[in-house]
Amino acid sequence: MRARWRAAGLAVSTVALLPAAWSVIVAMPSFGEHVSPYGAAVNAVVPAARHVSNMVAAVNFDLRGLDTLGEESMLLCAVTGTVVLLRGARGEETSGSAIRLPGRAIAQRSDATILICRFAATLLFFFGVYVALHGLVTPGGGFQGGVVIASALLLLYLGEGYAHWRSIVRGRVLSVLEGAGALLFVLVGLIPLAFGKAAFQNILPLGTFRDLYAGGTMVVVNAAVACAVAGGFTLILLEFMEETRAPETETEPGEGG
Amino acid sequence: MTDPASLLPLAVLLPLGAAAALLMLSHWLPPRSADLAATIVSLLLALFCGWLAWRGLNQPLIHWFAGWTPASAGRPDVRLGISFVADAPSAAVSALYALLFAASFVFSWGYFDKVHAHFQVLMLLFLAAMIGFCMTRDLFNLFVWFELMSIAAFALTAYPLRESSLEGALNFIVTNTIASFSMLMGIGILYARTGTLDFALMAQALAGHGGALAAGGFCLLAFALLTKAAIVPFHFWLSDAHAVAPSPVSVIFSGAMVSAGCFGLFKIVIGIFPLDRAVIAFVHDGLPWFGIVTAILGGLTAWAQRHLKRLLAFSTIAHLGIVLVGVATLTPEGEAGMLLYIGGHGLIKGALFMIAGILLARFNSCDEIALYGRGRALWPAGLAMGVGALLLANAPVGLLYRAGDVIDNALGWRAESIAAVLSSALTGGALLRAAARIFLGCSGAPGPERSAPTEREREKSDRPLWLMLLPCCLLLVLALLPANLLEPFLRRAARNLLTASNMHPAVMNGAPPDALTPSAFLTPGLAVALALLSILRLRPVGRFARFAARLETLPFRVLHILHSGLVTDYVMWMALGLSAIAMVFYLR
Amino acid sequence: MSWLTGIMLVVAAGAGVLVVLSRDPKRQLFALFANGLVLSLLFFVLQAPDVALSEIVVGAVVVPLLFLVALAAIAVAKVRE
Amino acid sequence: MSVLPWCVAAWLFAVGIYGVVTSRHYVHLVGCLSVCQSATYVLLLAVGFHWNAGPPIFYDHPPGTPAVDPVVQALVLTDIVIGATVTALLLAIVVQVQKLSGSVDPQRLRPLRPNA
Repeated sequence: MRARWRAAGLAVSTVALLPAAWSVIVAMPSFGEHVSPYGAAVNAVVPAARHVSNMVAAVNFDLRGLDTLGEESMLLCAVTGTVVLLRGARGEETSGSAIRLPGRAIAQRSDATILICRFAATLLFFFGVYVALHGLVTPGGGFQGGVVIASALLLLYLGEGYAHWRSIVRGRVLSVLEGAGALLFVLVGLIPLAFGKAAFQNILPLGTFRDLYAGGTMVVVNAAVACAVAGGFTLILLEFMEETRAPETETEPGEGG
Repeated sequence: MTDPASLLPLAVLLPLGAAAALLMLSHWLPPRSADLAATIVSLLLALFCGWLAWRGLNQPLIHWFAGWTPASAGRPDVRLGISFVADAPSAAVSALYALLFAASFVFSWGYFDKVHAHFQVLMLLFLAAMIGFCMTRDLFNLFVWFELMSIAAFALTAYPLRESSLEGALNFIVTNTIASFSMLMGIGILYARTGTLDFALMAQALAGHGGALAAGGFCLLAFALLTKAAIVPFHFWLSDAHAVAPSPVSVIFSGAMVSAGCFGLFKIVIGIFPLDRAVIAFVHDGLPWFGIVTAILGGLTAWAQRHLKRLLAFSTIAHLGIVLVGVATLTPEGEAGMLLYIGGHGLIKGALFMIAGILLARFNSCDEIALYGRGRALWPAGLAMGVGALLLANAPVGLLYRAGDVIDNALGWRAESIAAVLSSALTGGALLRAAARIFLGCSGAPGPERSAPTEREREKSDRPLWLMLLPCCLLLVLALLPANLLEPFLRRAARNLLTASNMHPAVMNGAPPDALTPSAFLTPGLAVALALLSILRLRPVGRFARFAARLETLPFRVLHILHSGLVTDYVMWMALGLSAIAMVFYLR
Repeated sequence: MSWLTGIMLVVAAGAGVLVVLSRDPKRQLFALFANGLVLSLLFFVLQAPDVALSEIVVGAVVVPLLFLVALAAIAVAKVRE
Repeated sequence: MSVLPWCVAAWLFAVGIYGVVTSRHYVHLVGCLSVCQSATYVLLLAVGFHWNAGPPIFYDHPPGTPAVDPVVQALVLTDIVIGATVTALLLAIVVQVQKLSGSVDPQRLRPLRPNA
């Protein structure tokens, strides 16, 4: 179908959607005046019930823990899919060591770059850990901290160069980290069942309000999410970086085929 | 401890835990342990969900996660936590899906040996997502499982890393991701309107006249679920995704994932909009027409295919049209018929995709014309394919025939029964034609299927034939079970569910007679006639014969052009479909 | 305070259009980064600090980085063609 | 002003769909998908917003003070993760498609058919 027909079809559907969309937009509650009972109840009940001050983290890790477990499984799924898609095509054996693309000049890194990157990478790494740790008290949390840790590990590449970076950041360790984070989260769901309580029940002592380690199992879930996200995103970035150095020889396309 | 409601989360936590453990230990596992673990987990889940269905028949089992029961919110109009509710239909459908996964794991034994259990990890996440999708009673949780189901399916479709499977996966991802974004917009609108995400509270808030927000929210949710259920005009992605996915994955796609879309729509209509007059009017009067058009279009396109997996994909689209009609009946026996149809169709389509997998493994192709007469050595597979084709053609035995009969009786529309007869005859006839060509070597010039898209593909071939045929025959035997074992159970389950959502269903009119009326042989007879017609077709020689042949292939050529394979066309058709639904609502 | 929210919403709409209209993927990288930044500021104005932090980290850093590496991989694949 | 966020959400969704339909490069198409997704962020967060209410973090002000809806923010956090994972998966496939079929133009890639 030629592009003209597609644009025409899209225009027709937009014109047909306009009246219905406008009636929905007008019927929506006016911006900023609407208070939803669910949110108001969370703000009222949860600080006292779970001694935690970050309501978003409380909703994420305790009230609606199952959504976050689904989210972690999605990350597990995407990481496994990306690894299969990218590493599978290159063949299993080459992923261990860093491949060099012949003919690509190795940019000589100046000492200033190496120093600044080492300093910035460690600082960023500890900032990621800080954001993950303070997830239940101030804005932040396992997910944001994990992604900051992943970007810190990538910053190492800028300073150390590809071969050395691959020796520091191992694919196998990352997949274990990813699996361990997800498994820990599932165990947090399973163990209360053994005690006859509901799944994901907060069985650990809740600690004092506004304290760093308040919130019982929420601290464990926060750590599990941080590990899974850090391992997952680093593995995705690592596989993509490996892709930019595909070897000359054409490997057999994947083992599934 | 043995109270089933407290064990309910195991249905989801078990596969997720198994997947995480397999990923973590993937480098140190002995070769076949991943296959074994996955098979055991899915069989365990099939039994567990069957037990839940049995226990949840009269009183649905409810499990509030993290202990946030309704009382803990301190306000009657708020539910702080997420709940799983195992009513009999949801648990029965989950048991069917777990069984299909177990059969697929046995069929794919040793299929992927060089990889570190990645296939089993993705399939277990897929299974967990489908069971969670059936069980949850929270709208955003339903979206999370819908999305996890999609992402696992995306990765599995692109698994063989062939050019066509990657392009098929791209079409699949773009169309389904747009559908899930629109579902999230629908959830945002419904959250603004009702202030909660729990099905029961939303139903209370939307009782009577839900207003434009309920209609808009339903439109966007229906758009996403109809895309997943591959209903015309949202169905284009399905044939590309199924034809290129590995066959054990196609077994799950056609057998389980597509019907989950229809089942999700059923649960949303029953759970959230039972008392919203505008939505119920649309579902009861508008949706059957979508189903009828899908059945007819799917049947016709399936008739004009030569690539077996593409043919099975279009036959899935056709039969999902009938399932959608079952959803739209909104009466206990109509819904019982729909559940029976999902079961029967899932089992038969799973078995047929396994046969396509066997052909791929043995002959590196599943193209009907290329495999002409080469299947004689594999006569057991041919026999199974013949039985499957006859069952799809509504042969008067087994689950599918009974289900189709019950749905016809429940809706009673003349157009619907014609569409059901036509689509079953066309899909059954196409499969009989393919079976005759591959296994019996009957000749016959290819008609409209000559110009259908096809491809030479390769699947791992050193797997023993008995290991591949065993699950296929098991599924066919289950599909041949007399329906009167399951039907009363499903009928009571559907009745309890409808009364629970106080839909006060119409009085239960009697079940259709079980006698073998002569009309029962109309559809299979038509299917056999169509197959014979194409087998005995002579090469058009005379001027009139050539003109007739060209006239005959004209509609099919239009269908081939329509299913162009371009994702940009597909998205445009989806936008048109969404505006069609919105117009029907707006003009009412 | 309400005019700031209004302005940020309009700027977010504009950033979306910018991403769509920059057809060349290399230029789209900068549009994506700008879109992530604008969305993060909008979330900050809508009193959602957690989401703003997450959007900056994902939408403005990791996703454009993924696009960059993907484009590099595509360039390597094209060179080897 | 009271309907502005809903219009911006609808606008972003429509622009995203337009970008997807008229795209000539798959990486550009993935960017348009992320615009489509930002429409859901804007809609969800605007539903939970309330005038002169603070963020739902009771660290520096006591738990009683008026705050916006934290549930919606949790939903958007999950949605951002979904966006990142789908983008990663899509880009991985686009890189492979470039290698195997030599082109990444969504208006020419047809599975199971010779590329026109």
